[in-house]
Amino acid sequence: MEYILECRKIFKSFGGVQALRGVDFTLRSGEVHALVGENGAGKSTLIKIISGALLPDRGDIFYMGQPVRIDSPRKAQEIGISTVYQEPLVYSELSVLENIFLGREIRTPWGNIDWKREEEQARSLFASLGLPHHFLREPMGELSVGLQQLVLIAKALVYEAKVIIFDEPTAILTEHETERLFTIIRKLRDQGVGIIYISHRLEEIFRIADRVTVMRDGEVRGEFPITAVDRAKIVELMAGKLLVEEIARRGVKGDHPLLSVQGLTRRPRFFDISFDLFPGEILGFFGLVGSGRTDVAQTIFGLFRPESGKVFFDGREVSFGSPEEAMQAGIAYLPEDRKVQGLFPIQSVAYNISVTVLRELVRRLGIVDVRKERDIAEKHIRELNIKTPNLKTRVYSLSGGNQQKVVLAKWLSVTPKLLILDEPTRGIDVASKSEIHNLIAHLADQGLAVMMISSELPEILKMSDRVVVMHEGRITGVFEGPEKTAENIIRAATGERMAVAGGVGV
Amino acid sequence: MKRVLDYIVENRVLFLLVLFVALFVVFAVSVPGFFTFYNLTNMTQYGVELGLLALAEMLVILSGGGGIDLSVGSMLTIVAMIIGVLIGRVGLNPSLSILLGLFAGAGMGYLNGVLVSYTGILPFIVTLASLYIYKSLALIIAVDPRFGPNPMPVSNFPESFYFVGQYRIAGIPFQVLCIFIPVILLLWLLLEKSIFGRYLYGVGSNEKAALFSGINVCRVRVTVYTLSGILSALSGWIITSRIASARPDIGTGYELQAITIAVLGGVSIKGGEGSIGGVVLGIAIITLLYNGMQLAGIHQIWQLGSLGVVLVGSVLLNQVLLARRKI
Amino acid sequence: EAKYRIAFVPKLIGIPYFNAMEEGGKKAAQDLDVEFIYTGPVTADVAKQIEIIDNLITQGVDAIAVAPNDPAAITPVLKKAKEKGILVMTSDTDGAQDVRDLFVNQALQNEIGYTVMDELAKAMNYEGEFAIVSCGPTAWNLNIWIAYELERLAQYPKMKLVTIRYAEEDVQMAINVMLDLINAFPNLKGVIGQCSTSAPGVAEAIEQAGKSGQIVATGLSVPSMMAKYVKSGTVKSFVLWNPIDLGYLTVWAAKYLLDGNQFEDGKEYEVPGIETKPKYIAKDKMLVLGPPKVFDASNIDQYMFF
Amino acid sequence: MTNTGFRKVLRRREFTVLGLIVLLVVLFSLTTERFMSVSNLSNLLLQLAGTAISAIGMTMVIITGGIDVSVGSTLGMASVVAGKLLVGGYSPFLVLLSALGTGLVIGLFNGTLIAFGNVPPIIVTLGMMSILRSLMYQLLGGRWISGIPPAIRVIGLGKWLGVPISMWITVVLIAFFTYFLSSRPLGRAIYAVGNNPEAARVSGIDLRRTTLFVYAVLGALAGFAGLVYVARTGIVQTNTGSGFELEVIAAVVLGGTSILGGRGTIIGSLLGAFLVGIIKNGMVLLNVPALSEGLVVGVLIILSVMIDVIRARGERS
Ligand SMILES: Nc1ncnc2c1ncn2[C@@H]1O[C@H](COP(=O)(O)OP(=O)(O)OP(=O)(O)O)[C@@H](O)[C@H]1O
Ligand SMILES: Nc1ncnc2c1ncn2[C@@H]1O[C@H](COP(=O)(O)OP(=O)(O)OP(=O)(O)O)[C@@H](O)[C@H]1O
Ligand SMILES: [Mg+2]
Ligand SMILES: [Mg+2]
Repeated sequence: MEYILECRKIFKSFGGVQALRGVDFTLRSGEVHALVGENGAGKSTLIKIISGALLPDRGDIFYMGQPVRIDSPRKAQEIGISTVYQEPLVYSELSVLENIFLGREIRTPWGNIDWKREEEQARSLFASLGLPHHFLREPMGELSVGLQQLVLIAKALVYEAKVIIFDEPTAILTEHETERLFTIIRKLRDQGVGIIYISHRLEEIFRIADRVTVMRDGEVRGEFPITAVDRAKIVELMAGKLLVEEIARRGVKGDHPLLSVQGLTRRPRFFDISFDLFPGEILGFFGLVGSGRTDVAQTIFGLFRPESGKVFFDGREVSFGSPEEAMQAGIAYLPEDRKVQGLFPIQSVAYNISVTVLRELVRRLGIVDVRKERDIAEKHIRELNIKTPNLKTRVYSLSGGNQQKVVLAKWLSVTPKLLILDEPTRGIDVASKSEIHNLIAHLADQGLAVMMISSELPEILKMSDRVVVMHEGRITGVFEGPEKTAENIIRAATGERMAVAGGVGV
Repeated sequence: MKRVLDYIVENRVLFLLVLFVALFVVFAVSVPGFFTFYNLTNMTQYGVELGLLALAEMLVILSGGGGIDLSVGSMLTIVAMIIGVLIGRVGLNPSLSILLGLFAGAGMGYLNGVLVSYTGILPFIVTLASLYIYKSLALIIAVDPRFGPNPMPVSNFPESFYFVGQYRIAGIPFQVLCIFIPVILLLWLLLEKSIFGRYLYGVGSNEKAALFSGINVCRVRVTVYTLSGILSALSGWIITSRIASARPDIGTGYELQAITIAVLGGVSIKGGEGSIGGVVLGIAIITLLYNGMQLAGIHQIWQLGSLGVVLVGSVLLNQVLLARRKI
Repeated sequence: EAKYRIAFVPKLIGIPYFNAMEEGGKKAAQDLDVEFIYTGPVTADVAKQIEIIDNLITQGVDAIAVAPNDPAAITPVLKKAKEKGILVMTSDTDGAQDVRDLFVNQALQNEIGYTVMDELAKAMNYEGEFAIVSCGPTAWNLNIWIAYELERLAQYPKMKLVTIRYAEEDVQMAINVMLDLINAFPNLKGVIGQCSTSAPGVAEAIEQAGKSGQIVATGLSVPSMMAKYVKSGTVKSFVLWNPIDLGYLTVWAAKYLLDGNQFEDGKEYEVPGIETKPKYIAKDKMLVLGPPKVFDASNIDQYMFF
Repeated sequence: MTNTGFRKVLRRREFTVLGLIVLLVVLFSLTTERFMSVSNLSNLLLQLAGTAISAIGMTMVIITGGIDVSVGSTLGMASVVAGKLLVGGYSPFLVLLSALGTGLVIGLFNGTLIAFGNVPPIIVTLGMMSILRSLMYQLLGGRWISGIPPAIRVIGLGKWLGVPISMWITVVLIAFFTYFLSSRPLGRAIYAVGNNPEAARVSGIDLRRTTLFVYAVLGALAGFAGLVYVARTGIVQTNTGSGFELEVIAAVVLGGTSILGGRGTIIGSLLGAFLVGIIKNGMVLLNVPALSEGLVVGVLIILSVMIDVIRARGERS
């Protein structure tokens, strides 16, 4: 038996969309097999089929040499396939502990749930992941998306699986957590587990994978040992073209800041935050998951009231009571959690893109100009290369990356003075990402002020004029010019005291 | 052919349309007296009052967040009583009384809306409480001292008051032609064409995302509950005029029927999904069924049961066909 | 020639009282060779009743008799029926006098209220506190009877009404309400169960609370439900009429008028199928079945069939 | 830990309702002499048993994000079946089984259509309600059942240690299902399904089985409540149980179960039932005019949830 898992000629279509066209895929025990491809290539669809969440139209799956029919997630779990899905699937009302164990509880001899042993097991697991575990009994909904993702990763590891699938586990994680994850993946690999790893961060692929399969338009475009390819080759196979990605931010500074934050505090999330942001500037915000960047941004956007501190915008002191007011003043905020805060999943693509600009499309008596609405949607679909069957398609049926593009489009279609981007390129493929970066840089060049929160260091380094680093709710460093190095930023992000943790460099 | 079938199954409105036509044909062929101009126009009046409530329910359910209005029946009742008491016992000018009644409806709906959106109490609880409160108030204002401590209906209206509920224009009941159809058209504009409609669907399908998109979620919700109050009030006015009597028990049990029609019409109880066409067809189907079965002389008891069967059966059929098509 | 089609629309279907009327109507239809249609709403809902009558008009029946849930509300549709040449009658409860051709009355309303009050007073020995447990707070004729009961109360100065409560058409609710009342008013001596569900309900509650003998119940209900409590003494007597006869009379009168006959004022008619001699009162266009009937231990066994 | 644990209890909806109940009890005991009497309290318990028993099942249904408006007619149907068999002289045990069985079959039917047919719960159960009412009319033919033999009536009227037997049964059922919901995998799955069906599906929970289960349990419990009804009133009417559904749902929702699913407890529902029951009882004792009963109940409902809202506000600032 050479392969633990073998997929042969898998086909899958959704209505008119052919998502998979005869995909072959294999996985050995004790290897990390990376799966890459542009947004909508069919990666998630493939792993959903392997994990029993979807049924293929045609094709065979062999598991440990035997043909199997994985017709439910339960079946997949029973035979030893564990999955971390791209979209975090959580029970927000239930405790973290239950999120981990529901469906596969540890039981007492009486058949009751053995909370004690579950908690013990979860604790030791979290400890080995280097995660805090004081929140095991807290409702899952109170955790940030990043933490939720870590919990879901832990969940996949609870059971001794033979195959573990990670669908973009790191899209929302910082280098720090990513590093921990890699340590675990290597350990699992050495224990003989087969791992499928999907990511758009190609650097990661080169660090962790043994083999890589490139997909495009529902087909496999190539499969190589990792040593046999380079970045350029993969990008070319994925996107069908070569990429030029060079942006040099030189650091702009005006006379008057557009946004000036002074001593902003909202315990226990953040303390004494002060910074200036100038028109035309891209101000990067870096920090570990939970460092409070999102809270700062959302407070500026009027979602929370600060306890103390002042915000000056456009020369006036402001205190927005709601996002509506902030938007009217000229601030737009792209939220980090696209599923919960960004998308209207059951509405159409066109709707999702145009909803933020409807006020400008109104003709008379509140009647919307449908033609203009459609034009705006079409323009953004083209610009961001969103893969969708048509304008009326409901957003939930798009691939993860394309959903993210829709959220982005929604915020790029407004013309604010300040654009706050919270993890804007989460889950977006390399080619599109570089186009989006160009777009943002272009907007900044035209005078837009951008506050860009990202957990991806290369993105921060590449895009920002200046970088603000946060750690546990405080600003621990502002870097520009030659100071703006990975070393400095990471040191500030981990709280100065800790030296650079083993191998966290890029 | 298969594509056409697929399309019908997928699109709830079309499916309901087919169902409607099928029922219509069956009744037209088999029930004497059904397929006459008189009957077809006459029966429309019976869909109006419940229909307005179903439309109200549609708006509220669309707004999501567990949106539901259990108080529509009670609002109808209390508005009927207000109009009745003002005209019949106080002797106020009918037009003024009606106006006051409609204002009262709007006010009560507004109150529901404010409680729902600014306190975060679930609509179910808010409107359950107002169901009790409005109903009780209706009984209290209906008390007629001439009959001891008992609530009594009011029925001494001037002839002009019956115009809405009992007159016809070209054979078509006035309330259908001059109130129901215009209301439907207005709501259609509101939902399909206006910015408010866009916002409503947004709030209903993802409240958080709506908030982040700069939509004033509270204002949208308050508006739909207020509209629900107004529609219920209209319904209360029409029914009072039609039956020539303002009764403190008239709207009892209407809320569940209204919700059912909205859901039958394809409005998702989770919010953000559903169209006015579906709900209007839902109303049409229920009205048709009652009329057809009664003319066919089917016993009331069986009518009740068959209504249940049709209700569940039609949705089930739709779902089963949908599921079969997916495989 | 086709048979006459005579329809009767009760306030609601599925309760023993109107079932009994249906039975009488059917019997009459058989005896008189007419077609009898019995249809009504499943709850006492006037809007539904109107819709049903409207559809009967569409069907083109010859006569419609109705027990209106709301006399005023039913008027427009009855007017419409009359315009279509249909014989329009009310039975059990009256409608607007000018639209109906005849009202078949079980007994005069004031007499019903007075009789109930008298029976209660007798059972309570003309003194003490009592309560009324009615059904829907909006039931038109119940409220009228209550009004007459209260009018009659003036004759019994030592009796005092403590409260009126409502229990819908639900025996269990009547039991609950009565149990609470027994607790709330320790000096309670009597109770009127105003309708056919609340009367047995209050009697049941008195027995469950062990107050039989201390509190007496009376009211309006059917013998089959009340017999148990009459036998145990909780109920000394209660009031009603014979609804089977009322149903019979309704159909008989319809046929009589359809045949082109006229009633004469003050005349008592001999109707073959029923036990009383109905009397016609011309100024009210009303045919009265007879005085309200009082049921007690002496006669209840004869009437157990309804 | 214990401190925050305690604080968490205080913050719960159940606690608010309990507090309100205590307040009302004190209020009514001070203003009326009869409220605290044995006979009044035992009445209160007798009146609430049926609601409380059905509320157990309704809580589970609502936690899954569903609703069942056919409980009233399920109760009615079961009491028709039980009543007919009792009058026919069948053994009480057989009657018990058939009442439970009737409810169970109805519940299974509802559950099947909802879980396997994907029909919205409100449509299924509303349809079921009309169908059952129709069947009840047919079975009874408009005649009511009376003359229930005394043997069975002990379930409805009997007492043990001064507390009605029906309440003892309720207590046992509540204890069992509370344990079930908090400690059994299937119990937790009910919460999972209500909270996030898609997540539940991929974590290997059988959505359909879980859905079917809750409706079946509710059906059976409503069937049992039907038997209690017959035992208590001794009469079965055609409209037995109409309006009961709203009473049960109100109790559940007042007790803190979210109509959106995923959250709630059975104890809360019991407290919710008591809250409404005590308010109604108190109003008779205080002789508040019957017509304003709804006014008082409604205002108190709003007040009771307002307390939660205000407390949540206070905590945040
Ligand atoms: N439920 C669905 N209904 C309709 N189409 C779907 C559905 N799920 C996926 N698709 C379509 O299938 C195609 C492949 O999607 P998939 O999610 O597998 O892409 P992906 O490779 O994971 O992309 P990404 O990198 O953006 O996550 C896309 O075109 C998508 O629109
Ligand atoms: N360590 C933590 N434990 C519990 N809850 C947390 C934690 N970190 C964040 N949260 C919750 O997540 C929400 C998002 O806050 P925050 O901005 O701090 O997280 P984040 O988005 O992960 O931060 P960042 O954007 O810096 O990565 C907060 O409201 C907070 O309640
Ligand atoms: Mg994907
Ligand atoms: Mg963040």
